[in-house]
Amino acid sequence: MSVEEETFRELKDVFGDRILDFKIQKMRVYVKVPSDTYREVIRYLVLLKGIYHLETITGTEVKDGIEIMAHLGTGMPISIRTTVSSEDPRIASICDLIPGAEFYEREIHDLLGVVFEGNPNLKRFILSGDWPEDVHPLKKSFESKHNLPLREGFD
Amino acid sequence: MSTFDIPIGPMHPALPEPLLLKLEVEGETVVGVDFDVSYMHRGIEKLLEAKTYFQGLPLVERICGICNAAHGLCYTLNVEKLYDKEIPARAQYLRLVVEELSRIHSHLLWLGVAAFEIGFNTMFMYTWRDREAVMDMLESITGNRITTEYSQIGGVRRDMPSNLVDRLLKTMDVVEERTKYYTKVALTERTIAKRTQGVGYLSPEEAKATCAVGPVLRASGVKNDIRADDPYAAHADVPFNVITYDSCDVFARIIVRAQELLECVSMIRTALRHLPEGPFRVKLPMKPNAGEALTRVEAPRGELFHYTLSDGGMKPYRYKVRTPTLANLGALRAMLTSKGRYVVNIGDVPISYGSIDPCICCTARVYFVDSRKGRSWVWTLDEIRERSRRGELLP
Amino acid sequence: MSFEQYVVETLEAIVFPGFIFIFFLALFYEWFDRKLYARLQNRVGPYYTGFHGLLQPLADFIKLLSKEDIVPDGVDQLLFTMTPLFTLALSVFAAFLLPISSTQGLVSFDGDAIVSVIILTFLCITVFYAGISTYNRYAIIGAERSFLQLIGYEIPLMLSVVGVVLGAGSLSLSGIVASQAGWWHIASPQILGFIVFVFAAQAELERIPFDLPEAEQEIIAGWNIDYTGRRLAMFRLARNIELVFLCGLAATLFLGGPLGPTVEGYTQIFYVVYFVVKSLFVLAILTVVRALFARLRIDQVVGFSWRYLLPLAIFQFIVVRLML
Amino acid sequence: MGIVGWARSKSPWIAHFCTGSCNACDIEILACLTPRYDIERFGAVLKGSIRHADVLLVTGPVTRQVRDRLLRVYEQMPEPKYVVAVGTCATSGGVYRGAYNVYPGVDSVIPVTAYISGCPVKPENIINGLSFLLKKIGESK
Repeated sequence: MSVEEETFRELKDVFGDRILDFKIQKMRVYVKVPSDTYREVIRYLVLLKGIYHLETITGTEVKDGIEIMAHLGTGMPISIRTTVSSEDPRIASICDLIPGAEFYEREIHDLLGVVFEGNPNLKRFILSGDWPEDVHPLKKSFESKHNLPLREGFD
Repeated sequence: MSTFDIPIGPMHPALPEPLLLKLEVEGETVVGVDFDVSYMHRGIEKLLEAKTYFQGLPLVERICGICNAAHGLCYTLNVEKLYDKEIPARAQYLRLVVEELSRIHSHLLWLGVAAFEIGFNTMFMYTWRDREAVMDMLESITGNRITTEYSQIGGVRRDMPSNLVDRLLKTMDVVEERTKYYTKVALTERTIAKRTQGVGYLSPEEAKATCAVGPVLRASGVKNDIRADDPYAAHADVPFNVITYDSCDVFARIIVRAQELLECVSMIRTALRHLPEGPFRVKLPMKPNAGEALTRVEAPRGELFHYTLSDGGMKPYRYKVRTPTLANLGALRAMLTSKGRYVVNIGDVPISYGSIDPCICCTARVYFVDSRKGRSWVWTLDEIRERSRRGELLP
Repeated sequence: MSFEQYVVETLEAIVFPGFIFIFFLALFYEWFDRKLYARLQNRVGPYYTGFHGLLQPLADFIKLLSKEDIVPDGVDQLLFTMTPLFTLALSVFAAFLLPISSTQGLVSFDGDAIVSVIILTFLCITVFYAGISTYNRYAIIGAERSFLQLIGYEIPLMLSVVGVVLGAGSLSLSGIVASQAGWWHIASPQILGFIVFVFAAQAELERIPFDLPEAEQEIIAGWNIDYTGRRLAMFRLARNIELVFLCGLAATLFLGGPLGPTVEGYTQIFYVVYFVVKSLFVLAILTVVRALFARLRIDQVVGFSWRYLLPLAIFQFIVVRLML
Repeated sequence: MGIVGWARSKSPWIAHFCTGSCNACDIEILACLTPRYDIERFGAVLKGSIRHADVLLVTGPVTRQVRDRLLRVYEQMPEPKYVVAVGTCATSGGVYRGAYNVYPGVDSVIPVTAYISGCPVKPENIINGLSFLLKKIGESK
């Protein structure tokens, strides 16, 4: 029973069937949970297991919506992933548990349009000032070739 | 009171790593900070999705010009996880050598720029002169001074002949002797100590809460180094000790980075002594098998994170890169907000900002919001630095 | 005055120890300073203009003259145009006080030692007006800084000069030079005054340990941020002539000015040679100080002057008083 | 050539402006000041204020947000001014060409006199490019 199976076994006992599926690689554990228990799992890991370090939050547009994945832990990162519908992408924010999560959530909000409820200031973080509000570059629908008309020089 | 706005662009004689900080101010002390990093956004992740894995390496190396060996290494390790093929040991050792060399050049560069920042030009000239020896070695090993692209998917680009190994060992002696001199200068030089002790304080709890990484975390006494916790490349068999310092301020960060230089030198020496024989590269097919991979590397500025999701095609479905300085932004905010006894004067902003050795974007302006009086004004970083000297900070 | 004496006097004022000579001496001093500073930093310094870069300051000067002259709007026109002229005129007048080719300067009267120090204060005031007139945020800060710094080093500078005047027993530079015929002031306890003078000169010239009014990393170019073309050329020339003046003044007060063993027929030439060599020695000290230190904060500058320079100057003043 | 042409070609004061570059070219420009390359031999001095500079070294592809500042800086420079695009990114957008947030190179925003390519550009290249520029400045008067 390597370290990975052990940690996954603990998660399985606590959350039982709410863990939809999992994947174990060398020194890595991926756990898929429905979007409402995403915050609960992270609270469990942070408060009870004392994991303090959040690597980052990755946002990817998959077939059935937008997949949010939080990677926690220093020695052996545990990745908790959940999918959110792309029409109305809402998810609970984890800023109060881990203050460092604020920038990652704001970046995903900019690039993919996911709204994190509870994030203290969900303002624009990475896109330039005059970028239109509703265009999210990391979406597959956004073609980077015909991008927004860049203002021509020497005006 | 008219607002006090300086529309000055990101021009700066020293190497500015500009960042728009929005400081919330109560009178003299800073209570809140917000950041705007939009000036540097080049849309790299979108570009990576349009390139195949092999084409992506040059782009990934150019995310950050100073610590690009770390980016290249993290990218290749990440993609190799998709192939799950055995990478020759010699390649892992050579990767470690070039990664540590680029850490030496990055830390020496930071020591010089920090001295340049406080007007100590002679130290800037000396540190950068000695850094040239390291750059020559990087150039003769990898072919280019900075964007080396030494680690390829499947191994390394070139082998290291024995005469290069001897030259590298000789350079290491020079670097070691010079670093000891600079550590002595940093410790004994009164002006440096006077300007950095007690400034930019980051308690260990705050460092953990804001997910700080790298020297900033280790300078607050937290023992956390990816090379030790989750060893990659050849770090498992090359012993080194993690440097920590417990005074949690800008001075500690100088000491941590200086002593890390000595660790790099000893690591390179042990790696070169036990350099295994055998091939230095393995041919890998263009299409990796589907799956996802997550890799972390200890870049000079902190823990670098790469994640990729591949659907079996030549191009990545999604490639995520998180640079260490983005993680340290939270720590910078904790440093700059005053709590109870520890009061942050607006004057400490530039020095602590420089101490996380930022490397992201382009505008050094600070946007003040005086919550009590409801006034707001914008000052550039240099403005604050200067006003802090003069002690008079409110318009 | 007879006609040819009148011609000789104007020629002297314009050519020999006058403006032309001072102009080229100032350029030479800037070259010497840049070259030594580069050497201390293990660099080569200006090399390709003229022999070993000798004509580099001249090239900078001519290039600046030929640049476009921008007068940003919203600038106080009068001050913006007049301050470069004032600064240049003041520093040239100050240079005339120095005894270069004879034991007394071109303009020599009783009490010109005190006048020379007053001119230094005027130069600082013109720097202040130069900064204020451009209404540029950084220039205003630079100007305020130059005044704050003035408060710091002004009194010690005065005291060190007064110490020398007391020691020599005469208020005029020629008198001071005469009193040093046998024994240079530097050999006596006046050396404390020399140290104070060197640091005060470094602060007056706004060089590294005290270069806050023009701190490149902090306020980009300080008070001369908005000056271009001819104005900037005049400011730089004035700064160089001030460098000549301060080094010359230090040489005159403490190192016996143009005095030294001379061959009978060529006293004037030897005077000039001794003057230049001694002031280059002082310039070398200033450059070494510039290369060794980091920039101090403004509160540290004022603190340093009041905590170290002033007591040293007072102590030297008392010692000289007791020795009389 | 003339005395003014000689003076201009012998004392090119440099200002450096980073428009979104990955900092490799910026540190190579700074490396030119250090003892091994030392462009002060040619009389080149890194000036802080843009008003004092003749040659503007621009590194990096112009990102969307930084474009206005580049234009403003260019307009503030006194004549005769020369813009040098340092590095492949400044010449043609380099590796980031085609990104949704990046202009393809500096010449899409301001007129450029000299291009120094290389990624990152080596200090020797910068000095080589500079010497060509100085020859051009000298003859142009």
